[in-house]
Amino acid sequence: MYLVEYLLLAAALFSIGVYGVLARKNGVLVLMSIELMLNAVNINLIAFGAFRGNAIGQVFALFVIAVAAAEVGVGMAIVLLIFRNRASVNLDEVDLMRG
Amino acid sequence: MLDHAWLIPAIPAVMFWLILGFGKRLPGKGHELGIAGVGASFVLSCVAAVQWIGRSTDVTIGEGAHVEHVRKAVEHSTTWFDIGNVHIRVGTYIDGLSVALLVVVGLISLLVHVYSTAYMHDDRRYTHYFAALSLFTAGMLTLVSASSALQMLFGWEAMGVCSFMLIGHWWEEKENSNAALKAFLTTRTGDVGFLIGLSILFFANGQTFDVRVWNANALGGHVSHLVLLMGAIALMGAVVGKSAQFPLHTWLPDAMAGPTPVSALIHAATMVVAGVFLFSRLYGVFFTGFSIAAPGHGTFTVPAVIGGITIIIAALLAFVQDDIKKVLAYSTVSQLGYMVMALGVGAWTGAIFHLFTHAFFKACLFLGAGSVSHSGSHHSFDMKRDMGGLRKHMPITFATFGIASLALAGIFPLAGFWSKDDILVTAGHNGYELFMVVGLIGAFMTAAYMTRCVWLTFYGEPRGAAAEHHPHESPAAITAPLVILAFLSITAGWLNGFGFHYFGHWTTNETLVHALERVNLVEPRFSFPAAIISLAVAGSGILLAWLYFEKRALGPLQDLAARNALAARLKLVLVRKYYLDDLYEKVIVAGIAGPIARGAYWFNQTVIDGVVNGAGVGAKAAGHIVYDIIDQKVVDGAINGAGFTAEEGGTLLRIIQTGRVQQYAAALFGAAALFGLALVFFVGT
Amino acid sequence: MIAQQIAFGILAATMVLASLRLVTTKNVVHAGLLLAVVLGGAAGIFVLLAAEYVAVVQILVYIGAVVVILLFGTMLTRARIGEDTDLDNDQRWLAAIVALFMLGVTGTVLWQGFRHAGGDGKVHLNGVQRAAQVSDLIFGPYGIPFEVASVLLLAALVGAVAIARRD
Amino acid sequence: MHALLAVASSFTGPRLDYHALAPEIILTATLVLVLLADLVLEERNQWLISNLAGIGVLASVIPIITLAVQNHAARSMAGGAYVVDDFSLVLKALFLGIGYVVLLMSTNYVEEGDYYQGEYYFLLLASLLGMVVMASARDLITIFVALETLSIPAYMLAGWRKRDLKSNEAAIKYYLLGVLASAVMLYGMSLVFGYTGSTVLTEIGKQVNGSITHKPVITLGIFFIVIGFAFKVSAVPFHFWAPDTYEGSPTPVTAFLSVASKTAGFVALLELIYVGFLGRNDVWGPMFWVLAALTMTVGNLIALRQTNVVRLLAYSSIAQAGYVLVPFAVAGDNIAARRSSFTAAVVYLMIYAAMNLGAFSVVIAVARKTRSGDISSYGGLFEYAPGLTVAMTVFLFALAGIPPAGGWFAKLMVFRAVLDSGTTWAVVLGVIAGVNSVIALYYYAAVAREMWMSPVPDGDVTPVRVPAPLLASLGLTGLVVMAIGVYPQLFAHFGDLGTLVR
Repeated sequence: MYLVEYLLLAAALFSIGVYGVLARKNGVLVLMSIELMLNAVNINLIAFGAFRGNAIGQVFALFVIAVAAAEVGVGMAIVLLIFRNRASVNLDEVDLMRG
Repeated sequence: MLDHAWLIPAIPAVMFWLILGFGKRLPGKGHELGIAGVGASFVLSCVAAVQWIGRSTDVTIGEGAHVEHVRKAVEHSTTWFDIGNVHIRVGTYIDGLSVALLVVVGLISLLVHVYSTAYMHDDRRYTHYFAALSLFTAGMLTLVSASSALQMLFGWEAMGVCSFMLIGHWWEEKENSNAALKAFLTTRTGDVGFLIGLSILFFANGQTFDVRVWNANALGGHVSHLVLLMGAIALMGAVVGKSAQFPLHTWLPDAMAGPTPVSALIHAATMVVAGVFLFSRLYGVFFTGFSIAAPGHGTFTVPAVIGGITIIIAALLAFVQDDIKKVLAYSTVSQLGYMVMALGVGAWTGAIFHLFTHAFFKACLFLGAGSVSHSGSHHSFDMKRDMGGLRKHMPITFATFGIASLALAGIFPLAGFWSKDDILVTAGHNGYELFMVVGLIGAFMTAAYMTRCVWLTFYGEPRGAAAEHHPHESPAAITAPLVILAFLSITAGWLNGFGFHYFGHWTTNETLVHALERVNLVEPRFSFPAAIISLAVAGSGILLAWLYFEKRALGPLQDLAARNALAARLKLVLVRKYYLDDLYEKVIVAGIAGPIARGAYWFNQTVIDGVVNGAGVGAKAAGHIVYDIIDQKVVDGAINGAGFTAEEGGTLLRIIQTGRVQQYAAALFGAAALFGLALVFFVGT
Repeated sequence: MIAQQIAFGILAATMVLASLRLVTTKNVVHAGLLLAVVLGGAAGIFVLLAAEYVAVVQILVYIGAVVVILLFGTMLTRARIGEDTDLDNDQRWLAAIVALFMLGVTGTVLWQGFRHAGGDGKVHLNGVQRAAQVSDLIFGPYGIPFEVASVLLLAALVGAVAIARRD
Repeated sequence: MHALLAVASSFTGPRLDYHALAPEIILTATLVLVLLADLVLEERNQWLISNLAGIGVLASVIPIITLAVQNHAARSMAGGAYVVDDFSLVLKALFLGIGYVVLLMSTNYVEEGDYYQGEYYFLLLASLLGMVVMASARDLITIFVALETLSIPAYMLAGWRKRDLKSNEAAIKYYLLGVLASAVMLYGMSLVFGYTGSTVLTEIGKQVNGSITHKPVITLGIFFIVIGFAFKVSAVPFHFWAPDTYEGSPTPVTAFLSVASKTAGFVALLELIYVGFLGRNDVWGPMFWVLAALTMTVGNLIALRQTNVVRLLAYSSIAQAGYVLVPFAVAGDNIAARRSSFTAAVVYLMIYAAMNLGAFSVVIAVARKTRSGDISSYGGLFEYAPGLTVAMTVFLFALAGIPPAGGWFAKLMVFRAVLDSGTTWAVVLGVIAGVNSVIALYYYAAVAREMWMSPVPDGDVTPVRVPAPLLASLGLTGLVVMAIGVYPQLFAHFGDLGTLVR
């Protein structure tokens, strides 16, 4: 198995995540896209860890998973908050402040 | 006192806080503290002066015919802060120059304080006014006694802030607050030069701010000439801004919006001379940097040119002013031009001496103008509308104003004669004949416009307020300072006149002697032919103006502006102050700052979003075409151009909205990818 | 090795296709399920790389918790179950350009940098660390960030409740 | 089973230096206590919570002082991943000081508004803990966890005015961009880890400075990591969130974000650049140059057009971050510049903290009466609140860099770094900074003019009642600003922390 295969897979997932974050208007879908990006990072970390023959990559990945869980929880709470006040989760309508 | 000179600025600084804290609870609402503080400073300054004069002239410099005995400057400093291995020191550096300035500032400030108790009586911000005066005085005293250039910056900026508060003291009128802001910002523009100059010289002199070291290194040739030139040019910016030299002189006449005693303090005797002081304190730097020591006929230096231009253009402007304080303001600008020009032609003593004498008669004139408006013209400063014939009602004011005017005009044997003469003779002697001529023209104009001013105010028929309200003499708190200043306007010149040269001996210092020594410049002695020429010039100025106004003579010139289009045009140019303000406000501020700001805003709003949206719209349009072709729905798409239906038109409009988080995100990723590519490409190769 | 290569190929293809569908589907609930597929695929990748502990955590935390949170969120925000036309904004093309550009930059750099990494560019699994070593690291050198992360999770929990609570 | 036991017995727990960790431990204990107190206390006793938090923060400073006076060599834990040295002690003290001032600013704001009090302080302390940890972190994982610990509570605090649409908007913008920036940063970290096989910065430093020189992977990795913090310090073009978030958040939170969170970002950058990536100034030198130039210029120019004082301060703080980025841009040029840049950055951060917190204290105090953030509502402030006016003037002039208020010293240090470098590019950057500090004067002076020289807009001149905690925060910050300005020696030494500079 070639290291670069994993890295390219991760790069592809990361870029797809970027697309989703930029193109999706629904807040929940944006959060899902963010998870794609973080997951790409994890694949990188595990692959590099295996390549380097140490467990630090795995440890790093575990921290990323834990933090990502916290992030998605907080993000969901904020999206809910916005939904409650606006009855919508469309992010492109959130533009009271500008300039 | 020379060893404890730090007390002199410290006392008014402490008084500032005391007035702020307790001023309102005192019976006099705070002026007691201000007067006590400045009075103490003045007394201490006088003690310092006596000690300085009594100090033995134990430093011998030069040889042969040029041997000079000078007093050693008293320097005390302590470490202020360290950055790395560099110790920045703070302290006092007292020599003849500092002592002269300390005495002048202390005296003028004290008189202004006393005068203000009457003039500002019942003002709503009386206490704050005195607090600001104290801080202002402390700033100037800090500046003149500082041993480090960084410390000078502190005094310099403190004065800037105080002048902002004092000029805008009556801010209820928008005009006044605009004037305050203008003064602050204009001088700050010059201050950038100060900061740059400080940085350059700090590093050029081995990371020190010590002014003595700067001068010594500059004169000793330890710093490259190019660096000194850059430093001097940068500092010249500060001098031009603070001392209201062309082309940054426009703030000073506007700054007359402040209360009159403030004008006297700030704009005649202290703040504006800060630039001149900086110049003379760091004379070694300027002297070498601008190659002032380049004797030869027809030479010129940057400061001399700036000063010369300022003398003429400001004097011309003084002719067309109807506001008495503006006449005095332009006169101040013109006289500051003399000082800067003098420094530029190597007439160091002349410049300082002119600074010294000018402080007395200009303060006297400003306070006199204040007295006129206070008791004679019912708070008006308009000479044409509300004054005239006041000499009968206000004899003391008239007499003192007249004396000060004659002193300013340079009439023998009053103060201005000696100092101006000193400058002109030195300029001629040092090979700067052109500037001697400029100075003579300026002297003629000075005499003429001051005659116009005196005539309009005190002679002729009473007009407007001077006729309607009963003019009377001002109270003693106002006239007493006038009398003192008038007395000094008569006598101060003798310190360096009649062949005495006390002033020159007292103020001369190592820097100066070194500078002159190196190039064989000598401070020339009094010269009769020159004196007679300058007296004749000044006298003819007075005479012509007198004939024009009193005798209505010089027929062809009377009301020339009303009859001749060219003259009218020229007068308009003067009235509009050479359109410099228009240049600054309409062209520079509105034309550059505005569009830049708008441009940046527009860039933020339009370009960034526009790129985002444009890319989106463009790509979307392209996508539609492709899609349509692939799906063979050509008809629909082709007819509607790029496939814009009405709905998409609406989308287009809505796209212009901003504040959208995902556009921000697109900028984040776009910048990340672009920067990343650039870095990988440039660094990686 | 061939088997692993094939498994990787299948997993990678599934993940890329599922994630592409995830960012384009018009059905929010489908998106949630697709996310579960991608994350499950990632767990498979971890197993291939002999990081079975992380794979288990991935399934427990991600699929068990994160996806569930997101699906709950979908329902709480009353997304339509089924087709929904209004899920994308108007910068789809810009997004695609930026994403492709990103992929181009990272892909090129990675390809150049790791094509021949370690000589043959292959991942050798014989030296791979097992769960015990992972725990030794977490409770050893990485003890401080671990404790801090616990505060982080507590803060996220408390804060999210306070923010999302109806009051 | 035996195998498992064997594994377990071979495990040796980490050796922790409890004295060195005491600030973190006390802070953690405090935040748990605050949470418990919130559950236990009745509504009318809720005011106790802010006091409890304040005492906890101050108590955490005590071990810092004891550690500092011991003059111990750097205490390194976990193989160099967590270091308590002079640098981290000074920065921890700074963070705790900022935290305490923000607590003072928050007390009445949170009490009088309709907010969850206990949770507010809990999250504030959690975020503070992240910053304190950041000051010691010398390892990618620890930096990452610290960054998230300081950020995630802040996302929620930004949205703490739950019914206010602007506050919601502030939260979602901050959250989304923050998470994206940290995703990019993580990607960069994974690349750096992949290339060096380590997460400890000293180890990375050895490898980066050694064999690998011109490798695009490490270039991209460093760049992506820096983006994460460029976002945190709101450097242009990663600044878009800042004005919106600052405007929408509760004002004490805005102060916290614009000072503490920004400082934390710079602290992380200092650690990364000076310990990890020192050898690769060919990557970060030009990058910081561009970021600094853009940040100063764009921040200042847009600030000129603002009418809301919080938004003005937001753009002003973007511009201030630009000045702090200047030393980063020149740090790699030579050894002298490396040292003076470090000092300049640290000193700038300390002074910036005092002056910006002070300005926000005044904004909060004034808003108690005017209920408005418009600059025009500051008209004639001098008439009815002379003390606040003087204080605000001092802070504004400090921000503009006019002596004797403190900011001049910070700018002096920056220019010194530029001149120490002395390269053409550095001087050009210095000139840009100089021009910008002139531009900045215009909008600072405009606010000052409004306060001193405009009429009161509605003619209401009842005095502003400033509650004691807010007064304390004003006094503290004002004192520090003036003290630094008049006697910089007080703070100059804090910048001479050679520990990170090799």
